[in-house]
Amino acid sequence: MDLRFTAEEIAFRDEARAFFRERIPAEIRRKVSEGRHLSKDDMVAAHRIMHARGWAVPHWPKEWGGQDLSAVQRYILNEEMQRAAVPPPLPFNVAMVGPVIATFGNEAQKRRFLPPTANLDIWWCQGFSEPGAGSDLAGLRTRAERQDGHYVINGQKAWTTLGQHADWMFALVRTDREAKKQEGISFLLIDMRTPGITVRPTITIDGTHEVNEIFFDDVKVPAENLVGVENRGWDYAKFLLANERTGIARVGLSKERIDRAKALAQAVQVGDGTLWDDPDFRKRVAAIEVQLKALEITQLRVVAAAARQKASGKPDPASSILKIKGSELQQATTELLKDIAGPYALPLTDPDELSNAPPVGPEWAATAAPVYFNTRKVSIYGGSNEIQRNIIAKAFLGL
Amino acid sequence: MDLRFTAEEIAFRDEARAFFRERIPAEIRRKVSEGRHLSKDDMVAAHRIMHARGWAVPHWPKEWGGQDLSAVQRYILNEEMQRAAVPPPLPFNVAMVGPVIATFGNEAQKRRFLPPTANLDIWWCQGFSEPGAGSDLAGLRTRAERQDGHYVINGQKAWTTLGQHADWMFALVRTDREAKKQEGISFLLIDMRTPGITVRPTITIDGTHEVNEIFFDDVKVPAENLVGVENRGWDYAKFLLANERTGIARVGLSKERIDRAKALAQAVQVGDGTLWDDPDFRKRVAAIEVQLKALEITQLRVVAAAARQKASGKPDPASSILKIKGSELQQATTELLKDIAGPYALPLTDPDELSNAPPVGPEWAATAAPVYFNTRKVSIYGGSNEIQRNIIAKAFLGL
Amino acid sequence: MDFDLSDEQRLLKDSVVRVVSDAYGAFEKRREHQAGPRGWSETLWTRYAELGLLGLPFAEDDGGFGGSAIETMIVMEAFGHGLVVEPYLATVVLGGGFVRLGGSAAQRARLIPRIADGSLRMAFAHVEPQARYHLADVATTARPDGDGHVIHGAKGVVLHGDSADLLVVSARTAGGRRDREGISLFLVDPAATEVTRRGYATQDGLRAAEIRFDGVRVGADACIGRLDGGLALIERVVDTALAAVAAEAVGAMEALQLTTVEYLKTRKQFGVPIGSFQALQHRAADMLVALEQARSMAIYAAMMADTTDAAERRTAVAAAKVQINESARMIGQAAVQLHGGIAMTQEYKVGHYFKRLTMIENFFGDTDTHLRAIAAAGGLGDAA
Amino acid sequence: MDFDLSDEQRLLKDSVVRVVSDAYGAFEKRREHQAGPRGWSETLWTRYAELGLLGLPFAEDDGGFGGSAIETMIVMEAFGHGLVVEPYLATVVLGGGFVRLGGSAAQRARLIPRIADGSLRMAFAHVEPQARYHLADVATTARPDGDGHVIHGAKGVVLHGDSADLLVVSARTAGGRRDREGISLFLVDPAATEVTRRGYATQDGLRAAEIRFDGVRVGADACIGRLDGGLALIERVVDTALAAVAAEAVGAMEALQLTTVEYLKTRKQFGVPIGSFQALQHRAADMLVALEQARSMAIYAAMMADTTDAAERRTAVAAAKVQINESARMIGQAAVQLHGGIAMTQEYKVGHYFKRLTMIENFFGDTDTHLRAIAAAGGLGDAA
Repeated sequence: MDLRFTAEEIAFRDEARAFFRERIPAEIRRKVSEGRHLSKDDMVAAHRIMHARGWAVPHWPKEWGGQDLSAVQRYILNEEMQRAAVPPPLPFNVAMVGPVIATFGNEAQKRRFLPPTANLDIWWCQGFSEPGAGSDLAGLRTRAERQDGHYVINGQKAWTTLGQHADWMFALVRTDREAKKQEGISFLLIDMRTPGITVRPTITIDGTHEVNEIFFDDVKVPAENLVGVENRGWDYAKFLLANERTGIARVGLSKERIDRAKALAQAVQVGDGTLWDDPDFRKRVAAIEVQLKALEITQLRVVAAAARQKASGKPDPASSILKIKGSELQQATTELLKDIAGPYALPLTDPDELSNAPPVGPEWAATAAPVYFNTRKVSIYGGSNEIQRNIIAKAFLGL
Repeated sequence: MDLRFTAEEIAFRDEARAFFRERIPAEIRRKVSEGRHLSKDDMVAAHRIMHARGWAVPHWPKEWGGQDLSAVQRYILNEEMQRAAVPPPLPFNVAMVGPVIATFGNEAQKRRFLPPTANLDIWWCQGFSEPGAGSDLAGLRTRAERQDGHYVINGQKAWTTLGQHADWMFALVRTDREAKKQEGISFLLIDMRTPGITVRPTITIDGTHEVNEIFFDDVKVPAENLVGVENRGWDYAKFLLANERTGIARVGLSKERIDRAKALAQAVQVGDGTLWDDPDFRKRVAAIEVQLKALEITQLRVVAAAARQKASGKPDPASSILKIKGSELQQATTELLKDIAGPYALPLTDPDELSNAPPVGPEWAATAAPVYFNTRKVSIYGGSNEIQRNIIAKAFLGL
Repeated sequence: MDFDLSDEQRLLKDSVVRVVSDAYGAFEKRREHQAGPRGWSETLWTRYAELGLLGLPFAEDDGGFGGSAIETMIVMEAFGHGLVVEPYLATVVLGGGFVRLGGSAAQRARLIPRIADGSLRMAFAHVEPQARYHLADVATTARPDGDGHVIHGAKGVVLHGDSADLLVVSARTAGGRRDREGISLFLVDPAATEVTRRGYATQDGLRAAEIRFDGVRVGADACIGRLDGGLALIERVVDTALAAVAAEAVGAMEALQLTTVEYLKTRKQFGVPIGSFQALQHRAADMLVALEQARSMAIYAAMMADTTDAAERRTAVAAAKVQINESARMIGQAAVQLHGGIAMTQEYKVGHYFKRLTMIENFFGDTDTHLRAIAAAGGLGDAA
Repeated sequence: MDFDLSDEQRLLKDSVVRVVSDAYGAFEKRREHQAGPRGWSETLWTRYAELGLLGLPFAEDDGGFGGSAIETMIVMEAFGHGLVVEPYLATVVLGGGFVRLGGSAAQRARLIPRIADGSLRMAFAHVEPQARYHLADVATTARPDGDGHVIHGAKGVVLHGDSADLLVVSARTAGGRRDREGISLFLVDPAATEVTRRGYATQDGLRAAEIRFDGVRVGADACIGRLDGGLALIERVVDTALAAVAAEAVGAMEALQLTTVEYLKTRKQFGVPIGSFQALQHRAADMLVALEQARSMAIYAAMMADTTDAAERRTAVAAAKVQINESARMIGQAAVQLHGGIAMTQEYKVGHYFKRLTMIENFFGDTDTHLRAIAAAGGLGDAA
C-alpha cells in the first residue's frame, strides 16, 4: 500500500504538467482559470493540441486513437489538465458518444464518426434531458417514428450544453410508445443541419449562453444513424453515464481554484495587511483543503480499484460519493472566490462580450459571482446530489 | 408592534426572577446548572415552593389552583425558571395528566387527583412509549381487557422518565384490538403499587438512571380510572402533546448554559490568557447566541399569537420549529461545554453517587461530557426532529 | 410585548403590498423597470411618493410621516418580496438617514420635502476599494478651504450612485486612514465637474457607480453632523440600512420559500409530484425554519435600530445580519437545488432572488465581520 | 501508487480481525474485559503479544517485526471496529514510540523486547492541567541531580497511566513554560514512592490517571532523546499516535455505519422498515460519504506519519485529524439519531462507539487546534 506515485508515474506527471502548461496557449488557460467565456475556436484549438499528443482520447480503443495508459496515468492526465486550467477535450465527443460508438456502433459508424469525433472535426452535443425529464431521464417524450428508412423526430430537448456549436447530436428518443418507461428508447445520431431543428439559447443566471433548448419538428434522420439495436438505447445511455467515474470529482479544478484563492487573498488589502493574513480566512481555506485532500485520496482509491476491474455499467456508489463531495467542493471554492472579491463581487460585466472599458474593480473579481452562480448547477446536473444519495442508499446500502 | 415587555411585564419578570433565585435553594439550582443528579426530595421541594406561590400550575383552571396569568406572563415564568436553573414543576403532573384530567376527567377524578397532583403529593409518570412504538406512538401494543369492572393490563412500556419515583402512571393502552391504529386506545390511570407491575431501570449512556422499562403482568385497574370515553384515548393524548407549545424550545435553559460557558471559559487557562480571550472561541459562542436570540423571538411571536387563539389540539408548525431549533441549540450548548472542558471532559464520575473524593480536574468538567451525551435525546424524544419536519411539510406546507 | 401591527401599519402594509404586486407581480415587469434610463422606474418612484413611502421615516415637522424602523421594515419586506429595483434603500434609508439623523434644521428643511416628493434621489458614497468591510477605513480627504472643504478621493460600488441627485460623501478631515476620529460627512452635488461617475448594473439587477472626486469644493452648509465625528453617524445609519435590508431579505426569502413549495407540488418526476419525496420535504421544512428565524431577527433589528445605546444597537444589528446571512444562504441555495435546472435560467425568477440574497450577504459586512463584532462585544446582551 | 495490502499485511489484518471478533464480537464481552483489575484484559494482551501485534512497529534488530504506520493502521482500525479497551495506543504507539524513535541503543535493547512480549506496559505522561492542547506547555521540572534528574510536577489525563509499568514523562530542563526548547523526556518508574497515581475510568470506557511527581529521581540512562530537545520527538510520536487513532476512529465509524444500516433495515415503524424513509436513507448515504472521506485521510495520515520532513508531516496529520473529527462527529450523532432511544442506553453498543468517537475528537487537539496548525502553515501542500 503506497499512496505515492512510482518514479514512472512521477515522470509521466511531469511530462503532462509541462505539456499542458507549455503547449496550451496561456490566454486560453487564463480564461478558464478566471471563468471567462471560451470561444468555440479556443476549445477546438486546445482539443486538437491534446489530440495531436494522443491525450484527447487516450481511453479509446487503440485502433481509434487510444493510448495504452494505466488508470493512474489517465487520472494524472486529468488532474494536470485541470490544475493547468486547460479546457478538457470536449466531453460529448471523447467521454460520451465516442465510447458508445466504439462499443455499440457498427463498423461503418465507427469509420465514419470516430476519427472526426476524436479530432473535434465533428462537434457533438448531448440530447438526453427534456423539459419534463430532468432527474427522471426515463420519462423522456421526444418520439421517433420509423418511416421509409428514416426516423421522423418530434419533440424537444433541453439543457443542451454548447448545442449552439454542435454539428451533430446524439439523442435518446422514444421509438416505442407502448413499452415500459426505460424500454422503447433508442440512441440516434442526428445531423444538426437537418431541416426542422431549431436551437434556442437558454441564458443562465450568470448571464452566459451555455445551454440551449432544441426543438424537433418532423426531423428526418436516416435509419442508419441508429446506434446498436432499436429500443435498447437506455442500456447505451447507462453505459455512457457510468463511463466517467473519476473525472466527475474535478479535484484538479478545485485545487486550481484554491491556489488562485490563496494568491488573490494575498493581493486583497485588509487593514495593514492582506486577507491572507487573517487567520480566520486561512482556516476557512484550510477546512476546504482538508476535504479536498480527502476527496483526492478517495478518488485515487477508486482509480486504483478501477485499474483492476472493468466498469460494470451499473451505478457505482463510489462515483456517487465523488459526485456529491466533488460538487460540494466546487461550490465551496467558487463561493470562497466570491467572498474574496467582497464588495467588488457586485459589479456586473457581461461575460460573453468583455468590452474594452477597464473593469470595475479588480479584473479577476468580475467573474467571481457569476462563476459561483453558475456552479450551483454541478449539484443538479448529471444526476442531482439527491439522486446520488438515492443511488448510494439503494444500490449500495440496500435500503 | 413592540418586542419589549410592558412595565407590568417587567415588574412581573423581576418578581419571578427574585422568587426563583431567592426561594429555591441554591444547592438545588447548582445541581441543575451543572447537570448533576437531583434526588426526588430535591424535585419535590422545589415543586412545592413554586406551588405555594401559585406558580406550579398557573395554567390550570382557577378552581384547581390556576392563576389568571397572560401568555406572556407564563412565558416569563418559564424563562426565569430556566435561567435560574430551577427544576421545573414535574411536567408529568402539571403539563400532562393534570390538564387532561381537568379537561376530560369526571368530577370524582378531578377531586381525587387534581389537588395532590398540583402539590406533587402524587408523582405521576407517563406510560406512552413502548419498545416497538417510538415515533409511531399509535403502534402501541400494551392491551387492557375489561373484566368485571376492571381493566386487566398486559404489556410493556419503555422510556418512562423518572418512573422509579412514580406513585401513579397515566397510560395509553389498547382496549380494542380490532379497531384501526389510532382508534381503540384508552387513557388509563394506574396505581404503581398494583400487583403485577415491575419497574426495571434503563441506564443511559451518560450513566444515569433517568428512564425505565415498566412491565405489566395481569395488572388489574379499576374501571373508574378510565379518563373520558373508552377508545378515545388518542384524542386526549394529542391534546396533551399539543399542550406545551412554547416550553419545548427551552431557550432559558440554553441561555443559562451560554452564561455558564462564558464564565467557565474565563476560568480555563490557555497560553497567557483564558479561553475567553480566544476570538475564535468567542465567535463560536456568538454564532450560537445569534440563533438562540432568533429562537427566543420566534418563541415570543408564538406566545403572542397563542395569547389570541386557543390551542387547537392539532400539530402546529410553530411548535415543530421551536422543537427543531430548540433541540439543536440545547445540543450545541452542551457540546460547547464539553469542548470547554477539553481534556478534562474525559474522566468519568458516576453522576448518581458523587463520592467524597475530590473530582478529577475542575469540578464542573465532570458533567460536561455526560450532559452532552444525554442531550442527544432531545432531538429524539417527544417526536423526533424527523417527525417534526414531516409535520411541517405535511401539515403546514401541504406537501 | 406586542407583535401586532397597528391599524396604520396594517394599512401601510396593504398598500405597499398592493403596489408591489401590481408593479412586480409578473416577473417580466421587473425587466421593464430595469430597462429604464436610470435602471429603475421613475413612474413607480412617483407612485411611492404619492403613497407617502418616500417620506415615511422622517419627522412630521420635517415634512415626513414620522414612521419608525418598523414602518421601514414593512416597506422593505414587501419590496424584497417583489424584488423591487427602485433606489429606496439608497435614497430614503441611507441618504435620507443621514439627513434625518445628522442633518441640521436647515438641511432637513431643504432636503426632506424633496426626498418625500420624489424629486431628490440620494446615495451614500462611502466604501473605498481598499476598505472592504471596515467602516472607519477612509482615505478620501476633505481639506479646509475658506469656509468650506475640497474633496479628493475615490469611492466604489456606491449603490444607485449613478442616478443620485445628491451624494453623502465620507472624507477624512483628520487622523490616519483607519482612525475612528477624523471622518466627516459632506453633501456633494454629483453634477459638479470635479465629480466623475461610472455607473453600471450589479449582479443582483440593481445599479451602482464608481465615483471619483478630483477637488470638488463644498460650502460650509455641506457638512452633515459633527466635523471629524462622522463615524458614529455612519454606524447609526448603516445599522438602520442593515435593519432595512434584513427586512428586504425576509421578503425575498419568503417569496423563494413559497415559490419552492409551489414548485414541489406541481413539478412531476417519476410520475409523482417531487414534493412527495421526503428528502425534499425535509429540506423545504428546513427552509421554513430558516425563514422564521430570519423573520424574528429582522423584527429584532427593526426594534433595536432606533435604540440610543450605540453598543447595544451595534451588537443587535450584527446579530440580525448574521442570522439573515445564514438563512439567505440556506434558502437561496436550497431553492435553486430543489427547483433544479429551471432555477439556473435568467428567464425564471428564482435565480434572481438567489442573486439578490447572495449580494445581501456581503452588504456592509459579511457574516464573519458581524460575528467578530458580536464576539468582540462579549456576546449578545439580554435586550429583549 | 498502490492501495492494495501486501500478502503479509492481509494476513495481519485477517488475524487481528479474527482475534477482535472473538474477543469483542458479542458486546457483553467488552464489559467483562473492562471489569478486570486493570480495566482491560491481560489475557487478551498476552494474545496480542503472541500474534506479534505488540512488537509490530519496532525494528527487527530491536526485537520487533519492522512494521510501518500502515501495519499500525491495520491493527488500530480493527481495534476501533471492536472498540477494544487494551492499552495498545498507550504502550505500543505512544510509550513504545518514544523508545523506538528516540531511544538509545541500550534503551531499545532493554525495553522493546519487553513491550513485544507483553510484559511491559507504558504510558505517556505529558499533558498538564493548564496546557490544554498546547504541546509545548510544560511546567513540570526536571532539575539536574548528579548524573540524573529530579522531577517535580503533575500530569493529567494520562491514558492508561494507572496500569503502566513505565512512564515517559516530559519535563522542563530549560526555558519558560511554553518555550519550544528546553523540554526533555524521561523514563520514570511509576512505582517509585515519589510518584502518586490516581487512576480512573474515562467516559469512553478506557482508563486514565492523574500523576504527581514529588521529587522522583531518575538516572542518567532515563533521558530519551536529546536533553532540552524533546519537543520535536513529542510532536513526532504524537503524530504517530494521531495517525493510529485516525485508523481506530475509522474502524469505529465503520462499525456504526454498518450497525445503523442494519438497524434501518430491521426496525419497523408505521408498518414499514424505517430504512424505507428517504430522509433517513439520505442521512445514511451521508454517513457513508463521511466514512470514506475519513478512511482516505486515515490512509494519508499513515503514509505521512513516517515522513522525515516534520513540517509536511505535521500539516498532513493535522489535516487527517480535522477530517476524522468532522466525520466522527457527523457519523456518531447520526448513528444515535437514526437509532433513536435505543442508542441512548448503556446496554446497546451504539452509544459506546459514539462516546469513544466523541473523545477521539479532543485527543491531542480538537478540530480548531489542527485547523489553526494547517492555516499557520499556509495550507496543505501537494504531497501526494
